[in-house]
Amino acid sequence: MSRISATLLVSGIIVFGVIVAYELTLMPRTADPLNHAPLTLRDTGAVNAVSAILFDYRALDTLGEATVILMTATVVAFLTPRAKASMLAVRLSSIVLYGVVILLPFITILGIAVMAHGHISPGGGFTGGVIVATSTVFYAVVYSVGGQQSYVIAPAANKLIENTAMTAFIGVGLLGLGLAGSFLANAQTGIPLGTPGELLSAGTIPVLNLISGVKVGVGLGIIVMSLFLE
Amino acid sequence: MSGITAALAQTVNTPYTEPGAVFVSQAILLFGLLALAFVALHTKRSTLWWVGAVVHVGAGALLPYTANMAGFFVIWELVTVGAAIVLVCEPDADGLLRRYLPWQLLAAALLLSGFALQFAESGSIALPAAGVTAGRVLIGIAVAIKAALMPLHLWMVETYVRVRPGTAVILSAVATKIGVFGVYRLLPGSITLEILGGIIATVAVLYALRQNRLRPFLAFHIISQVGYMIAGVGSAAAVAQIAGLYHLGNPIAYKGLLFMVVALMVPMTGTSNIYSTRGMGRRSFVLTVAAIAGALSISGVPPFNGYISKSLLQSSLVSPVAVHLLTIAGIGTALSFTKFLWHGFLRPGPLPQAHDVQEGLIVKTGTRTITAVLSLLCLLMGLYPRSFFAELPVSTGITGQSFLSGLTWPIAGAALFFILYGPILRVLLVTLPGSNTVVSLLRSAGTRGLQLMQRQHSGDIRRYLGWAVGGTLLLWTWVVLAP
Amino acid sequence: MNGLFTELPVLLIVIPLAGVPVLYFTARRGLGTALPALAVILFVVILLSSGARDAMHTPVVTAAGGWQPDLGIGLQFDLLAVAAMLVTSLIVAQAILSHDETSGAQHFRTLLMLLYAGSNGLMLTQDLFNAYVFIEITSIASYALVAGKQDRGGFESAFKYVVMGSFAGLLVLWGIAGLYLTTGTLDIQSLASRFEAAPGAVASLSAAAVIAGLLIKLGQVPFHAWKADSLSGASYTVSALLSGVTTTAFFVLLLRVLSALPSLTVSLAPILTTIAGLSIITGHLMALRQPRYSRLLAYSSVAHVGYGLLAVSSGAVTAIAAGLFHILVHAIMKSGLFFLGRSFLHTGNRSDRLEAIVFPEQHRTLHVTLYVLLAMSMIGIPPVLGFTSKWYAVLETARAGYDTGAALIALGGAVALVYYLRVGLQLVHRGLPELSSPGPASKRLPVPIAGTALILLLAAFSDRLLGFCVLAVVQLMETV
Amino acid sequence: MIVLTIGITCIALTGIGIYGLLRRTHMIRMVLCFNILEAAALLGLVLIAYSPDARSPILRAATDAHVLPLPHALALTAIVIGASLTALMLTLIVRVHRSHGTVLVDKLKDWRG
Repeated sequence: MSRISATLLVSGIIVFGVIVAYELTLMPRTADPLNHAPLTLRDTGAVNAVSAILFDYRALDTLGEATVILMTATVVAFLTPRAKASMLAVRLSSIVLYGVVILLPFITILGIAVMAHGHISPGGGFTGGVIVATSTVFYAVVYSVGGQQSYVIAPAANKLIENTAMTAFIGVGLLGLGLAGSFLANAQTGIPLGTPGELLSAGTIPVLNLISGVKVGVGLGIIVMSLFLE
Repeated sequence: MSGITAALAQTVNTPYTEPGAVFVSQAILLFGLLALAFVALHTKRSTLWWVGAVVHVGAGALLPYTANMAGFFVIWELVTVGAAIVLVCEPDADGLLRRYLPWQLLAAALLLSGFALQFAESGSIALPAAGVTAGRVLIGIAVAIKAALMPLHLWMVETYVRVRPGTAVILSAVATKIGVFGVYRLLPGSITLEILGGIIATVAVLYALRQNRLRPFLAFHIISQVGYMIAGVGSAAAVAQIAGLYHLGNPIAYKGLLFMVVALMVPMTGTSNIYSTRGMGRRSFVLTVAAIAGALSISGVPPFNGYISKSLLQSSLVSPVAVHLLTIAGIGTALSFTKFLWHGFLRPGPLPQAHDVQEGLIVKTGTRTITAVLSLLCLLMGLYPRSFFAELPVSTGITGQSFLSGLTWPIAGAALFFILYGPILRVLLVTLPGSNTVVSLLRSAGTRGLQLMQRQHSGDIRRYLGWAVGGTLLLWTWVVLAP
Repeated sequence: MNGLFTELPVLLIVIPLAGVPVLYFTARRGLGTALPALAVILFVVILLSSGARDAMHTPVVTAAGGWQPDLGIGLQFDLLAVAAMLVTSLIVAQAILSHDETSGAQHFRTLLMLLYAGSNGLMLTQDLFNAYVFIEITSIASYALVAGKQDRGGFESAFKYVVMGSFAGLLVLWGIAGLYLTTGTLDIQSLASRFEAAPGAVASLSAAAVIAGLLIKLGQVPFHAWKADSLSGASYTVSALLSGVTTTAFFVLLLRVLSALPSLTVSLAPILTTIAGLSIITGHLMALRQPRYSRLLAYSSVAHVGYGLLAVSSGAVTAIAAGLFHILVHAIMKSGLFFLGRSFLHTGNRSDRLEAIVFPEQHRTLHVTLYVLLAMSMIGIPPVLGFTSKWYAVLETARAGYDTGAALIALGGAVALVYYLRVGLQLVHRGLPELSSPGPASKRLPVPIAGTALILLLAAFSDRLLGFCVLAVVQLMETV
Repeated sequence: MIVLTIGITCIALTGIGIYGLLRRTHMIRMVLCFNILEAAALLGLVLIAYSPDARSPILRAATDAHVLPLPHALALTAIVIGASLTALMLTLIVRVHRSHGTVLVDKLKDWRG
């Protein structure tokens, strides 16, 4: 693409962007026309409306999304097979080396907490999963100096966890199918929704949150590990 | 939604039995059988070849009876398939198919789309009796390819000169005739077609005149004869149509006869150059008679069959331009066949080395018999034309007055050969462009275009992305601007 | 809620997805992955055929999780989905049967299951965002499959594919966002009623963006250029999947989107027809000069999808049905040709340049017969299914008033003949001088392809098959 | 005001991303451009959800006005998919670098024509 044609194309895009933006300023902006929040509470018992949508109303999307992570992890690991990682040639100071050891449990626990409270507070399985994955990455970065073994969890075990989580997700879905006649059903299954706002509430949502958290954590772990040093 | 199967069943149940169709079918069948017999006696062929040849001839004979578009198309394709099978068995199958099939399939595609247009217009799958009402141009080009009309004739010239002689006999009988029948059946009559036919008859004769090899020479004469037929069957006048149909049957007989003669004489004289052949008249009496009969027929000398159809055409065509063109073509035909007869059969002089002793190349009695039968047929079709085609308005080729007037132009042509052949040939060689000059120009332009297009696909993904962005912008612009 | 059967559609997605861990666990136990993968497909096909009777009367519309569309995700199990999924199931099954390399087999089959799940979801879903998710699942699986050959060409192809595919995904995402903004819904059926009422041009622009994204995925001019490049580096099995399964799935989705937005389809018709016409011309002409088998077939796909798009953009019900019919037949025959290409490798030849490919000595007659049958079908020569589908496409397009388009479809066959003949003559050519080592002899007869080829002989029933497609399209038009 | 700002940012990011895609030869920069485009789309989604005087959709009192939760859920899904795509592209770049010895996209011309 020459500079001129690229500029022309981009200015075309911008013209359309401006048209859209102009029309949008004319449109009235309303807050939550369906009034999701009360509906969400009644239907799912989840305080976090985003979580309710992700793991209940549109749980099929989430299953797909989890599948994408699983697939990417598999593919990346397949395409970059490595036995060892040697990250950096420099020596890290002892503050870093020991600081990480102290930090890691806290990071992990934070991640799990975010996963577990997904239905009652901001956050959820994906956010928590990313936090857990961060701890893995930290560990690997710091301790792979000089070609040491870097994997916190061996790749085979990673895969096992991923696939088990996938099975569990589908299992929960099938449970809904068996109990309520509809895949990934929640409230209709008769599982008590509990009191909104409590940790043990909202039916299967926290379960799915945890499962996807594990999947994301492990999946991202695999992805980042595989891309190390490459 | 009447489908293909239903259409075929309909074809079988209600055949199209208009007399012209029956005559064409019988002519193709009769000559096809004779040609098959000729090949059987002439050389050995593989089983596959026979399958193809039988399919080719059989489908050709079946085609006139079809009453609807689906049947017409399928049988039309069967003719092509048969020919393709035959060509596969030829020594140079690769090159032959490359020259033959693209044209045929182009014709098939055009015919198919023309039929689709017709179907869309009329809502019926039946072939209208008075020619199609929609998609005329597409169908016209399709039948023009099949009939090897002049700018679209390359497939025939290039194929017929490359196959073995026997195969040329079979192919010459059916393919182009199917195209002419297509003109008759599918296109409504018009003066344009008459003049077109006249032009093609004349130009093809001129091209035939400058050929010095036997089979291109005959191939161009096929095109010329097809020009006559088109002028006839494409005319709006009923008599001219009948004459055209009869002329469709005649060349099947005499053209096939000439192809057989050539197939037999090339191995005997050892050359396919017209100017080097000689002495056939002193070698084989039957062949000489056959060649003379064929030449007289094609030149339109009474009482042979060519005379009947040609004179009928001259008198019944609507356009005077077409009549004059056909006259010129007739003189040219007589001239070029005088040349053929003179060099091959009549010219005195020393005989070239004998080639007829080579194994397998001796003219067998059976093949000679077939050429004799065909010569007789040419004569009978001229003497008793109504026994072959009852609708003809004339009863015989021999009536005192017509005999003399019929002789005028052939004699003029023959005389031209002896007086002015050299100058004519020189003029033709200078003025006529080589028949494939235009085509080769088109071909190189096409190749250039394709190369350019290919170069645009440079493999750079960013360019492809740019196209996609541009396409999206195009869609958006359309959405915004369209009502 | 009356039990399992109304929830059947979601199972069509879930079963292949569940196949992924199943394959993983069976492979861990050393049980192999071919049989479980086949079992998954068998299961899906049984479900499809048992549900087909219900779909015949009224489409089964279900909502995942029991939430009705507009809040939840609707899945529509109708004849369109049944027809398309039967075809894709056939191709996926063939891919499993024909993949005989031991290394990477598990990886391949896992991705295959994901591709299968994604394409099934694409063909069922009624929700735009869910469609986006399935587009990405299908696409990522395709990228990975292309890269799976693990060589220079494969990576180049995969990278180009992923760049173009991501751009298409982004376009679709933008479009979906805009449609949600202006109509407040993601469900295709509610979109149909609310789209007309949406003020301004944003709704139309967004819908056009979705359509542009799908056109990229389908490879139509000027969005087509990646197609040949991505297929030339992929293995034949993968190419067969891409040109059979994903193309069909995206085409079905495009049908759903277009039929939900009739007014937009009408106003876009001229430009869609132009795109289709250009695709037919470009596809066939580019195929004419391709030096490689897979690239040649890829460009021919561009043209054939163009046939389908042309028929669809004409807007008449029977024309749309004819287009759909042709796309389904094309999926079968094109994947058949690609599967057939696997036999070249048995000659020990690593290149697929046209002057080097040749069928193995063993079963040569069978191979040649299959090639002839498939090529005849691609060109559109009478006794096979490819001819009848093309005939209907020409006929119905002409009837809908697109004469030039009909002529283009018909003319395409003549050009196609030239290049299929070129390949065919090369393939039957005996005794290649350069080929020194004969390579490992193929033990395996091309049985799966023979099955496909036999399907092409169903031309006698094409009336009924087309009737089925007409029913499907009528149903689609009515339900939206 | 904030709507306008975010809207302009969104358009600008889109322009920058597409220009970069069309002009940059370095593959990793192309990936970055995709991320920019992705960010623009996510901003757009958030902008769709936004309304003045509305709170985040974490329920505390049922009477509060909340922003639309659905676009947020969509954005979350889109982020995950985008991240996966980025990872896949980076992997492919690594492998292309190994096989072709280059990270410049205009050198990828084995397949063309």
